[in-house]
Amino acid sequence: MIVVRVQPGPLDPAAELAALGASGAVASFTGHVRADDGVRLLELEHYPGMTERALEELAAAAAERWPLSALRIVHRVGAMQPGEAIVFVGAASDHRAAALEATAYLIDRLKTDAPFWKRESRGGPDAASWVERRAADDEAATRWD
Amino acid sequence: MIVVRVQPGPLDPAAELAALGASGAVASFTGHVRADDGVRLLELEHYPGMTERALEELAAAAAERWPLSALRIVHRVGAMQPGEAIVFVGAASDHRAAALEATAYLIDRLKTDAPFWKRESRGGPDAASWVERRAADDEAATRWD
Amino acid sequence: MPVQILYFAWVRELVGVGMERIDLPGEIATIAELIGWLAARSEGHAAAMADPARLRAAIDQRFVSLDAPVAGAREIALFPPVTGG
Amino acid sequence: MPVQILYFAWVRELVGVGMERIDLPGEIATIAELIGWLAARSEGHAAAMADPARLRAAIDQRFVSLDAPVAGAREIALFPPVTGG
Repeated sequence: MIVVRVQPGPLDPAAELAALGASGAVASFTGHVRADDGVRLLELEHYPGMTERALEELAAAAAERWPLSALRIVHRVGAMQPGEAIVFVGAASDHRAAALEATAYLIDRLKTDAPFWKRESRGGPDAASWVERRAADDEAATRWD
Repeated sequence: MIVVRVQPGPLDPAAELAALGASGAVASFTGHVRADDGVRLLELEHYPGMTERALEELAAAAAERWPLSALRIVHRVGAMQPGEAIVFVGAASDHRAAALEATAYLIDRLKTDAPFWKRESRGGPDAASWVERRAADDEAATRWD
Repeated sequence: MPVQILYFAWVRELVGVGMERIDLPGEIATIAELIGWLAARSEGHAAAMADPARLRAAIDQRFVSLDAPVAGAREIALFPPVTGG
Repeated sequence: MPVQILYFAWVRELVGVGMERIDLPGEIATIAELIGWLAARSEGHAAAMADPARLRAAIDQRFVSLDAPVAGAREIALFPPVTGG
């Protein structure tokens, strides 16, 4: 079962993991707002409509590539505090490698293929800045080409 | 923080995931008793003392190899029903690739480096059989050499 | 042809609006030409479009390269490289 | 020297016990030689040790190959290839 969700409210990775079910192999990845570099607030802007479409296409591509029994992509948007979960991806399969690889694929590709933009605030009036894209993310995504 | 646990009671993957904390990147793998091939009961035998040592060494090797902020290995022993979780491994890091790779490493190596043995019962008096080792597991483990 | 143009992130902030509906002159063939044409609309547009190498685009909610043709587009979005996940 | 010998999984079932304390004769130098020697102890031992290629071993709770020397071992375990995870 494929579930794709974009939500402004809190994301509970434990609940998402449980929702992936009890297949032989279940893998997951959760991204949290990092608290270690002075960020006080993270805002996630997205492109409504295109976001859902991009995530659904990503999910379908993973389900095509690996034999999966369940797949979830949940991405938060809006304002978040350090330590809060931004994104959860997970895959369930009868096969360990399929679950692990699909999970890595989903998070690597999500970072290049879905229209999200992060803005960080470190406090102070002019301290909000848009996060720059990292070349390492492009490299991680292209290894699945 | 490294946590290694071998337990006869139920394993809750969602709680284990939550216990890994809120680092930038948190990855996990859960193995469940497969329900699709007629198995009614799975028994997990282990080598008390050596098991804990082997898992602790595995955890230490992963923590040496990747920059991790947390790592958990929890393995059940004893009798289990289909759908129940057998094993949970997870890793937290500031770096996505480190969390994902460490998780794959932990489960691949656990399957070859820790003294556990599975016996499946499919019902009937003589139907319990020891699971045979799969060559694919050896291959998966050696890719980390 | 009337086209809906969407802006996101700092492109939106510089332009000053998230969306505008525009009648594109027929001579604009590609996203790159659209970017050049939009730059003349206001100071904000000029600032947002100053360095096309920093821009990415989507047509009808699919990523396209800057040399993609705009003919037939109903919705065109301009934005910085994405940074989700 | 008295050594504790442990058996697991079907090796344990065939031998009939999970552990025995044995005084090893000094001429037994390796795990492989131990396996051959144990095979003579009972029908169950013989069945468990019949095919050494199916056996794995640990000395003092560390995996070793079948040609590992047993000198100084306090605890030796014999078992099938592991199948956890």
